[in-house]
Amino acid sequence: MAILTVRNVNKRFGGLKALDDVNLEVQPGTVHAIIGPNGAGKSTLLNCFVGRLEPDTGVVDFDGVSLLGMKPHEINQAGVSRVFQTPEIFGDLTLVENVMLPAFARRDGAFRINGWRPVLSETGIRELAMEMLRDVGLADHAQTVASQLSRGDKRRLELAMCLVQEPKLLLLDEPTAGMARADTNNTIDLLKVIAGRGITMVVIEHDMHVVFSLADRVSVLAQGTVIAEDVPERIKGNQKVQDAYLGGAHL
Amino acid sequence: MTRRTITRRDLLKTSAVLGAGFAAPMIFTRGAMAYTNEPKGATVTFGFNVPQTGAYADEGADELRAYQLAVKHINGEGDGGMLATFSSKALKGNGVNGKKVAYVTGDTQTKSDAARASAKRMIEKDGAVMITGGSSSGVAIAVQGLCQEAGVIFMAGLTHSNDTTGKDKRANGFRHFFNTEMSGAALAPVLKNAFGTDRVAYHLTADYTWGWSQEGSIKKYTEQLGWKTAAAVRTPLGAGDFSQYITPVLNSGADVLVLNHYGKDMVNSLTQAVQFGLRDKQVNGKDFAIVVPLYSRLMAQGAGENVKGIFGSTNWHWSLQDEGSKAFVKSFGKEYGFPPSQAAHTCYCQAILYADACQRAGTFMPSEVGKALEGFKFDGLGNGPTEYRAADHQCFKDVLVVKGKEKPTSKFDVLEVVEVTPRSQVEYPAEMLGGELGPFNNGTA
Amino acid sequence: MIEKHSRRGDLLLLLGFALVVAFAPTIFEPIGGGYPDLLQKFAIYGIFAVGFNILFGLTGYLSFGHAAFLGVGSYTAVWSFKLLTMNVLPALVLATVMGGLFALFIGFIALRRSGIYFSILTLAFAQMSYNLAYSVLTPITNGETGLQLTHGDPRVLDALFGVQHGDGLPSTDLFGMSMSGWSGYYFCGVVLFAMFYVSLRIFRSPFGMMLRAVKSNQNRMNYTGINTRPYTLAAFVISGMYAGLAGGLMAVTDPLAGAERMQWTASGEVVLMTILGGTGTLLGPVLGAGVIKYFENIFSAFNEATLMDVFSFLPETLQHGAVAITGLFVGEGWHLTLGALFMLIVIFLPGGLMEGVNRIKALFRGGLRRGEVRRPATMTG
Amino acid sequence: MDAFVLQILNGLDKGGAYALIALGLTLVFGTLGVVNFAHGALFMLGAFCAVTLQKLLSLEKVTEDPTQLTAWGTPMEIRTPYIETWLGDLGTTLIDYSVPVSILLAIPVMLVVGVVMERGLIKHFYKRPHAEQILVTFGLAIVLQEVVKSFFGANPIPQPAPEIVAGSADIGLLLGMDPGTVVYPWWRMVYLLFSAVVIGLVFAFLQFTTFGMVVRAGMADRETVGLLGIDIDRRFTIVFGLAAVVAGMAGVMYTPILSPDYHMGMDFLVLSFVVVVVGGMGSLGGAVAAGFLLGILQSFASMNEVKTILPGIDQIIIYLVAVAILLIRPRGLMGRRGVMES
Repeated sequence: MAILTVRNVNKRFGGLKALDDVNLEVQPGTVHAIIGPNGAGKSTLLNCFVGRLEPDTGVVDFDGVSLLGMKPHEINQAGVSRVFQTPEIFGDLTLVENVMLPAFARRDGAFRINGWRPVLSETGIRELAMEMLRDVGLADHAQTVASQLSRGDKRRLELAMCLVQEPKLLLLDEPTAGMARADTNNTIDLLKVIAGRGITMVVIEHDMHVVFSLADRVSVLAQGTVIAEDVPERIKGNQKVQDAYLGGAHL
Repeated sequence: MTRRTITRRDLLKTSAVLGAGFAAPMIFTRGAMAYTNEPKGATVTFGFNVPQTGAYADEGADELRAYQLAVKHINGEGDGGMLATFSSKALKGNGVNGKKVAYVTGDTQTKSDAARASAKRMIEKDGAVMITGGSSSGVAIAVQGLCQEAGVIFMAGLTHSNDTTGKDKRANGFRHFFNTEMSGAALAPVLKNAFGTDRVAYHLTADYTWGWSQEGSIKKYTEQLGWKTAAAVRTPLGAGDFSQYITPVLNSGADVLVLNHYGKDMVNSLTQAVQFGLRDKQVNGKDFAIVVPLYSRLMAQGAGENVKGIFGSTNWHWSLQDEGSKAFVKSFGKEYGFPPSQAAHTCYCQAILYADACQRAGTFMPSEVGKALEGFKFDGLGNGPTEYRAADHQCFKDVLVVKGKEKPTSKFDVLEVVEVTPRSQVEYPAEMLGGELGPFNNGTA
Repeated sequence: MIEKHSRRGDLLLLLGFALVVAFAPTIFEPIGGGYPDLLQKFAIYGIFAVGFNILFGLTGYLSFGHAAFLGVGSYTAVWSFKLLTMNVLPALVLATVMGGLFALFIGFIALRRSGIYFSILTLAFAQMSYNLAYSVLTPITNGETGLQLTHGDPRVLDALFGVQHGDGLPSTDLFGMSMSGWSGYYFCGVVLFAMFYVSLRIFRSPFGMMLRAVKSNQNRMNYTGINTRPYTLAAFVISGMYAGLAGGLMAVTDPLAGAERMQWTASGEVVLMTILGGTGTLLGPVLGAGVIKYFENIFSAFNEATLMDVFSFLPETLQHGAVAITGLFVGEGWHLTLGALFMLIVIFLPGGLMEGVNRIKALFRGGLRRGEVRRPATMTG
Repeated sequence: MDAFVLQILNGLDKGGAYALIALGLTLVFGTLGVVNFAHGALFMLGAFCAVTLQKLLSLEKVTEDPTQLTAWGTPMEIRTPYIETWLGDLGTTLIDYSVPVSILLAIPVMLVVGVVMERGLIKHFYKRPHAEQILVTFGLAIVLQEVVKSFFGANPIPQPAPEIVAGSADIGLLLGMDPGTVVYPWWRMVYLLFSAVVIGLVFAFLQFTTFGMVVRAGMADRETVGLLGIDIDRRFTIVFGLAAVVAGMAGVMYTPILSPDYHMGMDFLVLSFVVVVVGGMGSLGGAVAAGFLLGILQSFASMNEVKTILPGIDQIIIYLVAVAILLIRPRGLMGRRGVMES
């Protein structure tokens, strides 16, 4: 059965209908891409998954539990991690601290005063964090302050922060936005490795190169509604999708 | 006071080791003393604790001037001031008990905590044997309590609340200044002569202990005259704009406004009341009157023209013509170029009275000095015959009723003395205000 | 803020701290600060500022109402002396608890907002406490005069255990050890050291890391599965307990509690101490507290006569000139010096006094630590 | 009824004062992003412009009269203001009008003070954390007030309103009430009018001039305006100068109501911050609305009828309202998301 089920989700902003009866099913262990032109409602939809926005009507079920009405931290604790369009990291903390923190959140839950034992003594968590940093290739900079990183490295760091939580579902909002080609390719490779570990991913992406290298399945969103859903190869040839993209310049 | 702790000896060794190049801490060099800060050298140190910052800084500066003058006179410098007119001739102008007087100063900031910290510094670090000064009752009571614990004498400065020598009196504390009870008793007959017995009063009262105490006294004595009290409204300390409290007075039917405010509150509420036309108003066919129970000439200057014709009481005024006052004004004016305030006067007197008591007692030990002050009768310090009552350490003397002068000749000449209410009329039994002196404390030095 | 910390470094820090506390009377004597009251103030305000720094330094939430907890602690302690016993332990425990409870209540409401809105909410609560304590709550607080001991106080525990007090007002004690003078200082010093140690543990713990992360990026915290509100509330309550303890200690060394301890200027003072010393650093708040209290107590004490002494080596005309000029900055002018100091520090040492200390340290190490990063400015418009 | 009308007037009057002080503060917040703890000091400096002018106008020629002696034995001094000897009655009138005339002095002086302050100090703190802005401006405020104290002393210095508006007006007559029931001081009405005019002028300036449009755009989105290549620096300086002038004028005009002393800025500081925050950070309209709201509520809370039911309510009403409003409206009356929230 699907790990993420979205049924008949509607969302209005004033007069604007941002999501119009959206339906979506994400199967466990797959990479599911959501594409669509600007303003199609991709980010709005993603925000409905993580508790940032509440749909007006509809159902969002994750692993058999409704996500509606849950706060962002509760959704994360349920197993959903998110990567933002602009990397959201802890700029004042070191890289290793950035990764240890989500690991603590995984181990200790949403709130626990762990105020006496030094972080230095938390060797298990520390090693886990270092391993994640190695995975994303940042282990050499473990003691650097995160705000010093390049944008691409920040993205890797953010990925490490999500992965250390061993999420059941990883949401990525344009993970390669604003990156140079080399960085993009590195990121794709990294995401492939992650996918290879069987982590379910939902990726919002503009860059079709990224989509077709990664996705097992693609949903196309236009004007707030899903106009097509299929495997990547077939999406390419879909007329409706071509139209939505104005003659398919991107394809 | 524990000056001997287990660590002291260890520290002594360490400081001896580290001590090369700087003086050994004073605390370790002191020998055994019979009482806190017993002076061993050629000088004795007084601690002058006055507000140097905050709203009463100018008053504090005047207090400090008076203290410096007093020290000069005690040490035999200058013209001797009121020492010449003082009835006790114990002081010879050669210091006290053969020691020259030195002094240290501190800033009370008109805050209890700061005042106590400053007093503690003078006691613990500078070895002051007596603390004096201050410009508010909260501070006076706080410092008085501290001096009681520390075992030094406290000679209160400007403090007008009954509590200082009433509910919160302490054996080691003495007050020369008058209080709200005396203000009420002194003002009432004058108000009766000026405004009659058929009056309705409206009180605006600063919402803290002194204000309540003042309101209570004035109410008590004016109601004895037959006055009625329309309302007594509490105003927040430092309200600034009092308009919302003044407008209800306009149509309340009251024909007297009593402003139980001091300092900036007094300046502002009076100025604003006059702007609302209260001074020129007619109510019930009578001229509306404003009364400020506690006047301070320094503060009254801040209200400018608005004080004209306003009644109030004061502890002392420089225009008094007795020999003591004349000598003091002359001495102070020569030194600083302007006349002293009542705060300066009371502080000068306190310094002289303390020194005199030490001289008569032949020691600085608080219990002996205290006994020398208790029941001490004197004259020649500007207030006529005065007595330090033994039962509550409060000075009893005549009280001045003053009025804002219509035609001032200089900026210092804002008040005129209307009446000197004799001491017998303002005296009250010591038990009336409650409290307990307790025993003298000489400290355990 | 990055402090490369190691266990050894922390141990040295604690050792140094303990040494300074132990030898403070000798250390501060040459600069005129070696007397019990001032050192007690250093310790007490040090505790206050260290606690404040746990909230402000770590989470970035700027409270302008922490003096309220200090005041509550003082009132509680004095009431404990009046009703229960002159022993300081119950007083301190109760003061800490009451400080914490008040912080829980105010924090619960104020932490619904952030930034300046949070600051103003805390300010509003503290000002309400101050205004009421000064006036209508006088039966509890004794208003302007301040709450103090009287002969008639029941002191039920003392009565129960047959503890006798002399004729005068009783004084505070710890099982017979007097709490004024030097023993009072050493008691405060021990408490300061303990509280500094607790703060160090918190700084180094995962909890401390969480708090720093709140300051850094609260949004990411939420999407990392962390509920930030209880964390900030916990920090708020802990710092409120520190403040309550500090207030209690003030009453221990000097059993009088006044309303002005709760005024906004008092809240502002601890903010200034923390920033002056170095926000978010371990040692900074203690330094800042010391500097401000030193100025308040020592610089204000200079008068014309003492200045004349100081400059007595100069010829007379120069002496008068020097006295006139320095007189502007000491005695009644000590505020001016403090204000100027605030400006100079923040202009030239943006990280507070601790940045100065670190720069000096770096100088000694020959500026080898190139990897060290300047504290990034967290600024949003 | 009369009590009600009077309290409304009191509330408006207070509100005018609060709004006027808060206006400059919120302007500086909104455009420059600076927490200016020295804003109260600007208000105080304005008030002391009035004091200075009065002192200058009444500079006296001192002659000694050896036939009369002071109580301390020096010859009595006879003081006559120079300006009276030079200008005769006109001089007397000038002294009488010193408060309104000092507005003319305050505008250039405060503009210079504001510009120097911004160029010399504030400018360097735009990008610094708020905590450091607070520390440096608080330090500056202390320095300014201590300097004023060393010149003028700590006591309040009376600044009477001109003779012609020194009394009060029976405005109850206009409302058809009995004579003498609603009287209100002329100067307070002048002040209310003055604050209305200044607030109006500031709004008009921001609404109808290009400069104002840029500033408003800057308040809405600082970065974008910066990106447009508009020389924002110079404009910031002018905004700061404007804020200083408004605060200074408010200070000048308030002196007949509140005798100025060196500490008055600190007394107003907390209040003005509360007004600004209740109004919403960086919202001019909010600041004005909050000023009047708090002024009127404070007036009514001070009435005896209210105080007997809720003792001490007048002591805390401002803060209570601030808490209530911030809990109902997270960003004050008219604040925008994201301004000063971290």
